[in-house]
Amino acid sequence: QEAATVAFLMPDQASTRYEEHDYPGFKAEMGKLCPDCTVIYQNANADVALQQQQFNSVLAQGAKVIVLDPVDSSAAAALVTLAQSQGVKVIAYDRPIPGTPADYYVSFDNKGIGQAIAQSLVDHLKAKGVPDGAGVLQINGSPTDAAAGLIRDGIDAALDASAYKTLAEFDTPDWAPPEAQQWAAGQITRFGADIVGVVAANDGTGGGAIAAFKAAGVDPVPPVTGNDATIAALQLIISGDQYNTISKPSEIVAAAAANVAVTFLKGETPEAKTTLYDTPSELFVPAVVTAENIKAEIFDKGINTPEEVCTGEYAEGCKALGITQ
Amino acid sequence: MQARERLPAKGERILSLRGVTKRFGAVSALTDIELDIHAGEVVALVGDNGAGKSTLVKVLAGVHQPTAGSIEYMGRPVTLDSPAKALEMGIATVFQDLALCENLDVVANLFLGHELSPWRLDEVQMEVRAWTLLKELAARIPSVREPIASLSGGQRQTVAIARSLLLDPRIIMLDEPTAALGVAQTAEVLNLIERVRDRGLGVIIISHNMEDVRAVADRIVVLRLGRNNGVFTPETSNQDLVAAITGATENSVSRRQGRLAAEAGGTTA
Amino acid sequence: MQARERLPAKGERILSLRGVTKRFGAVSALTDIELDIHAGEVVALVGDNGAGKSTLVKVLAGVHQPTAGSIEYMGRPVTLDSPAKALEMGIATVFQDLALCENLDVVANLFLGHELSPWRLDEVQMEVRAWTLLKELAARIPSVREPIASLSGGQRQTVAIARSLLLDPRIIMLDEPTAALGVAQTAEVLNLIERVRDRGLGVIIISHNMEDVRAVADRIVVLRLGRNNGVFTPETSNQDLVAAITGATENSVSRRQGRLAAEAGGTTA
Amino acid sequence: MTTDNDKTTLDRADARVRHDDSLKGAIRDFTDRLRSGDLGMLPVIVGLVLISTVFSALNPVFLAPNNLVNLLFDCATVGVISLGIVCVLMLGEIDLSVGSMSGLASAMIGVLWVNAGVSLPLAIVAALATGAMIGAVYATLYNRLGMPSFVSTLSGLLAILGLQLYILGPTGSINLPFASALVGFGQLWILPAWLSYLLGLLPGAVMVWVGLSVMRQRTAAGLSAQPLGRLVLKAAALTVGLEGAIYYLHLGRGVPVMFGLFVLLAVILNYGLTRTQWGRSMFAVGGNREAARRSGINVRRIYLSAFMLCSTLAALGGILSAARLASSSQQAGTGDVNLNAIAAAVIGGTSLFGGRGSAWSAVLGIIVIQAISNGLTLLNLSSSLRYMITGGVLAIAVIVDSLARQSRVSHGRG
Amino acid sequence: MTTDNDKTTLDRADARVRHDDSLKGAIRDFTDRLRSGDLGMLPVIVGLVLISTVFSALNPVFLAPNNLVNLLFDCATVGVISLGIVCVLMLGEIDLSVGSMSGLASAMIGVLWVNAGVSLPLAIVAALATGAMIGAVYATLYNRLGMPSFVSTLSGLLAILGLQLYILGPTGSINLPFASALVGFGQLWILPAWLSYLLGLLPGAVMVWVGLSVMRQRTAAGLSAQPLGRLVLKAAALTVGLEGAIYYLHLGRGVPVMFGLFVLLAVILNYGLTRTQWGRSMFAVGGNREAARRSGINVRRIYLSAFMLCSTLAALGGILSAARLASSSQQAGTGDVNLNAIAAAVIGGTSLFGGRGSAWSAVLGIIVIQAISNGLTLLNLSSSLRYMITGGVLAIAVIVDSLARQSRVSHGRG
Ligand SMILES: Nc1ncnc2c1ncn2[C@@H]1O[C@H](COP(=O)(O)OP(=O)(O)OP(=O)(O)O)[C@@H](O)[C@H]1O
Ligand SMILES: Nc1ncnc2c1ncn2[C@@H]1O[C@H](COP(=O)(O)OP(=O)(O)OP(=O)(O)O)[C@@H](O)[C@H]1O
Ligand SMILES: [Mg+2]
Ligand SMILES: [Mg+2]
Repeated sequence: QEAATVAFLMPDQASTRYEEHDYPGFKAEMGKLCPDCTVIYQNANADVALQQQQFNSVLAQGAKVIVLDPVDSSAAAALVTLAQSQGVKVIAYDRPIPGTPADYYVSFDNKGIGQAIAQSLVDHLKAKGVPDGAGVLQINGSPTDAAAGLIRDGIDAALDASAYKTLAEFDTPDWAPPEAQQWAAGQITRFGADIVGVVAANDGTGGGAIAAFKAAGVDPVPPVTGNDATIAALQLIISGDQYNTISKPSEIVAAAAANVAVTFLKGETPEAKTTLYDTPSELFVPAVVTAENIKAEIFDKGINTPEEVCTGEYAEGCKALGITQ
Repeated sequence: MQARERLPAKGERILSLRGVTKRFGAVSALTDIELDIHAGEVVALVGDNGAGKSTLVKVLAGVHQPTAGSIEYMGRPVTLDSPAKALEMGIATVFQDLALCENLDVVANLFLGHELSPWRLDEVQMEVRAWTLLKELAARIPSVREPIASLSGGQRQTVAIARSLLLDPRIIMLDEPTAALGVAQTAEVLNLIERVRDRGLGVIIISHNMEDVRAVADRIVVLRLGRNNGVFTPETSNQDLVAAITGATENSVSRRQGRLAAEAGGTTA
Repeated sequence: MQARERLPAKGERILSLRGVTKRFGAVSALTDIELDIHAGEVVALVGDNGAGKSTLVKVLAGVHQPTAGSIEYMGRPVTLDSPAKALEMGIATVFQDLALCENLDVVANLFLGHELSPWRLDEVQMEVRAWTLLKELAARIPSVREPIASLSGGQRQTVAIARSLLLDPRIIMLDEPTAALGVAQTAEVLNLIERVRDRGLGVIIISHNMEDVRAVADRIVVLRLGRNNGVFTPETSNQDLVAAITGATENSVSRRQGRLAAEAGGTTA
Repeated sequence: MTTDNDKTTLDRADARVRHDDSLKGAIRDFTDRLRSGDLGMLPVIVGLVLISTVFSALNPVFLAPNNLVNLLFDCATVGVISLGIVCVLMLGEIDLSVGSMSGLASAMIGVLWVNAGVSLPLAIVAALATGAMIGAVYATLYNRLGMPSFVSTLSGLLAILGLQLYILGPTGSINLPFASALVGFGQLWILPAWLSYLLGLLPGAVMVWVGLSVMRQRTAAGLSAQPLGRLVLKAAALTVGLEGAIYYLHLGRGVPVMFGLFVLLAVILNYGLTRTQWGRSMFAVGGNREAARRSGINVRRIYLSAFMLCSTLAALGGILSAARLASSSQQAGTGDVNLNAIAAAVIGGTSLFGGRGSAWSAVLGIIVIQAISNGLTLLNLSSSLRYMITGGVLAIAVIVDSLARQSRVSHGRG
Repeated sequence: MTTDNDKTTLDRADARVRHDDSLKGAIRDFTDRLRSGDLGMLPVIVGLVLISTVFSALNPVFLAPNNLVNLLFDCATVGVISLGIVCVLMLGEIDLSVGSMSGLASAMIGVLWVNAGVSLPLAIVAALATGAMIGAVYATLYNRLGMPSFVSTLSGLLAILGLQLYILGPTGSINLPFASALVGFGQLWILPAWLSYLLGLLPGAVMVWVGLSVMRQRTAAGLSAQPLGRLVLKAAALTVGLEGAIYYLHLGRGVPVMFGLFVLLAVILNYGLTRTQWGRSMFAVGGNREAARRSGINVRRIYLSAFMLCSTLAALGGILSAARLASSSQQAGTGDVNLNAIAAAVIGGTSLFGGRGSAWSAVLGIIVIQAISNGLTLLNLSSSLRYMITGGVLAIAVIVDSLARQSRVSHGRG
């Protein structure tokens, strides 16, 4: 395979996954499939205009394939059009681009993620015998973040179908955990023991909610969801403070994207596993992680090592769950 | 505006204050001030430091609103609620603190608010007028394109005086106009005051220099602790004037003179 | 600091300037200035507006750095690179623009930079000293707890003068100290200058009032357009002095006097 | 001075000033100040009362003791940052990087203490020292190069954020142990009831004590003194108010230690600003830099102290917020922290142009901001409405103050 | 005035001032200004050149014509907002809500034009009118209630963001049709080569023409005039520079029409600020509000004009960014827009304290900011490094200017 330039454009810093998993995964796979190719990585810090700037700049640098995780799914349509007019292939990554079909789409499904964490919580509550009609809090992501909107739609879908009601709902500005904490603290004084669970859209906001319960002296903390499987969240799951998170070993998707990119570089058309928004797509199903399956999903699969997670006070919990070095 | 149209006849009363009072919180800066200004007359306002002279001028310039009292201008009661209104009515003022914009150059300050051709400033014309005006006042300003911030105290004062002349006023109020001026510039300003008076304008001049006051004033109004303290003529002796200002015949000035005289006597003796 | 320790003997040369030059961009404000100050002597610095008097004072106060030239203080060459240094060496200054903090009250301004008991300000002591000092200068200030912004021009000037006395200086420079002062306050400041001189301090006073200058000065130094233009004694006639200041015997002052004399002659004739 | 009346004290010789020491005089004095708008913090307090009334009408939980306790916890973190902001605003400068700085400090605690096993006090000292150092850099850029603080701290904002992300590295966020003293301090610790009641007595007692000693000194020095009655009345009112508030909070969990720390810092800063040479110099430099320089004040050192204090307090705020959240995360210090910290100071009455301000402005301002945000939390609102209402309420809270100040200007106090 | 020399012109009578009209004089004049730091925009340009050199050394693509064309596209949107910011900064005020305002305008275009089917010009007018209205509200709050603009625009920031989210509704973002003129304008339209070369000639021509007429008037009025040679030299240098730049850009796609609009607006604002009574009043009010009021300037009207202009330009910037993105979204106007717009003006040399500034400061400032951001996108950096480097480079870009200004202060120009 001859040398070519491939760009990998990520949307934000809200979680570390892009720099810690997606990009390294993509780069590693590219290195295997096309050792001479150059990979350009950019992150748009949740700024649409900056992403456009980055997109233009990788075009100027002669990228032949662009893997794009759009900050704003609809605004990205313009970028796809621009690239395709210059014969450059665009692979939509993580978030779809509904307006203009990209050349390919690989992703975990954000709406699916929202639905999965909420459903897992609902099932857990049912299993615990929480009566129908009890209330949960819903902490969404940033009101100006499209991905947060998708997760919220998923959560809504699952909760609406359940027997539990949403007591109150909050769009966390900038996904900031302190904001989530402050809001949750207010709801705790407001609803007290009526809160049987919290659906939080990511691990950061979930952590904020947990801190609020701890601060209010609520013990035990009601089940709180998360998403992203950050180490901090895994630790909280091990210590029993958080109920679940979503493991998105982004390396899988990143590797798939690299495969598709190299296929494009060879001038071939990659095979479509499914079609979404008129785009040939490949979707991966993420796994919900709870204390029951954390060992199997995280440690046995080698996504994280016990050394990373079972530090200090969490060593005890790890042992209890049978996680060993 | 209408008041502006008519040029008052010489000797006509232009401005008259009745019972004007101004309080700043607990401090009464002016109490029941009465004052009349006639066309073609120079009224000197004198008084000790903090007597309320500048406050009175600011009330007439529309800078401060009086707490009580009434003002009549050309026979009609008026409220001077903004400096713009006072200027429009023909009351021009040179403030003690000059009120110049330090970031603007001399020309810009001179014409501020009254620029020639507002939509396409005529810088050349303005500069020419600036130079001629300043020359008339014997100012020694190196360049009219330097910001005011770089001028000396006297140069700034000259600019402020020149500005008040540009507006073609009916009354001109000068608050210690010669305080920072050199001897030559002071002479020119005194000349100017006389010229202006002869053109039929009313002039209010505030000064601590009794010699200058006596040289140009037709009437000398004394303020003391914010109240009227008598009206004098230029013929009044210095001693009486100082006594009215300080409120006592035995005062710092007379004591100093007495001491100097005694010392002189002592050395000659 | 060391220079401060020794009180200079009366008549000893405290300060001497040689070839001091100061340029602001294209403008030369001072050119080759020579000046000596002795202990127990009052030197008056006079000159036209913009002659460079204030610039010279600012150079000595450490506000401006001279472009060229050397300064000797108590016989030792010094660089005055900050106002703090000049103050420390015992050079106190009353600036023409006063340099007061308008947001602070009178007491705070008086003691600024030299507060009593820095870690637990002794407001009562400071207030008492403020009142006594101001009373000495015949100031009529309603309250020393009002911000400077609410004081009249003369009141501010009194505060600035009072401040310079607090520092127990060796040399005191007064840039037009009486410009805004009333007659009584002016008399007190002149008294003060004489007292200070008698205590063996060097005094530099700038003024446009030839009468005051003659009353207190031992020597009169004239600046013109930034250059030395002669040294005179108080006995010099007014006319010669004005001629030296304006650079010509035929000047605004003489013309005005001539005109007034002619008019007076005309009316009597 | 022929009109001197020997019976009057030194400071009451002027006939133009009205003095009145009776109770009626006090009332007239007050209405006078009311009319001239010279009311200090009163308008902000009125704004606060207004907000509280509306919110508690909409949802009574707002005034529930425990909700107020939460409010105080939340005030402390950003409030501490805002205290530092008061110092730089006082000089007419700004620090845009306090948010990042607090984030960096929070990250340092996580990395040093939890990950690297450094002892907690050492980690805290390291974080504070970093803050002080960064402040010193800003001051140097300002003093030596004359770089506007807006630009240098904007650069700092970015660079420090980068540093925060860098040291947090791949983990992204670090949990602080819930059982630790730090987290306890940030989430749980409450002053014992007897101590908080005792502390509540302190201000009134100090007021009377200091007031009496000043009174004695003034009379001895021949100056007029505040009448005893008024002093005692004020102190009594203050004490009753404070003790009432403490009683009410103790119906819930009580007074957070963290809030106590915040108030303590505000008291210290207030003392520094009003009663020391340093504070006097701060006001002077902020009011007229050149005049301050000519008075012999070391202006550069003043800037240095203000920038260092600001960054250090920002670091402390970061540590507190890490304690409050029980985690050091990438998001710490992002979002509204900057704007809230600056806005708190401004709302409380510190001028952006320098020369006017007080430590209490930060305390009041942050309470206003947090009260709005807390009050809205208790209502079910969509984000769009929440934003609109926050904007509106903020404006209303400040309008009261603006009106008062407006009247001061028209009374000639600029 | 006995020393008058009749051969000299009116403005050259003073012996203390050195004048020199020869070429050697021009050079000495320049070195003089170099030493005294009175260099206007030169230091920023030097900073820009420095940045460009480094970036193009690291990645030659930086100077590729098409990359520069992209840079110009990106400059236009925030640049237009920054022009408005210059107006409020000039008065010593601030508008923190320009980001939200641009977001609201962008949302209005989407909702009115695409969703509600209103005609495009009408939608644009509606957005601009909303901007003007909001500016008028700020001005009224300032003029009538004396509310600090920091607080009123902070309230505005939140309220307008809420409005933006509200009118966009749950969809969150709306695509603008690619084929439309608006999107073409924002993404594709390039000035025809002949036109851009012609426009490149214009500044030089105007300079000579105006210069000659002023010269004639001045000589007629007895004032000294700039020597012809220097004028022609300046104009020639300017023209050669511009035409060269245009030629280089035409090696790529060419000069964006949108950038042309931005420059046109800057030219108009520059004319307004420097050559009209309004502009003079802006400087006066910013420099000394009270002096301006006493000169009879209607200070309130000046504030009104500045706030309205600022919000309206922010709305225009929002429309441009919608065009550039071909979408109206919830994210529009969030993030760094506010800080970038304000920073651009400040970096270009507009003072935050009022009374000093120019329209060109926005142009230069935004080019610096975008060059840094564009240059960094060409390097493969992790986010943490990117932040750190952005901060560092920003500081370096401004240090040049600060050094120059510092020297001006030490030369006594405050
Ligand atoms: N804005 C203000 N706020 C409070 N007090 C003020 C204000 N302006 C003036 N005063 C007070 O009013 C009194 C009169 O001040 P004013 O400036 O009129 O004096 P003046 O006669 O001009 O004195 P001078 O000869 O020193 O200029 C002073 O005692 C001053 O303290
Ligand atoms: N910072 C500065 N920048 C540029 N020029 C200055 C600056 N300061 C003073 N000058 C110029 O230097 C000259 C001397 O000014 P200076 O203030 O010393 O005059 P002065 O003798 O004190 O006059 P006055 O009697 O009016 O106070 C003036 O022409 C002034 O324009
Ligand atoms: Mg006065
Ligand atoms: Mg002077």
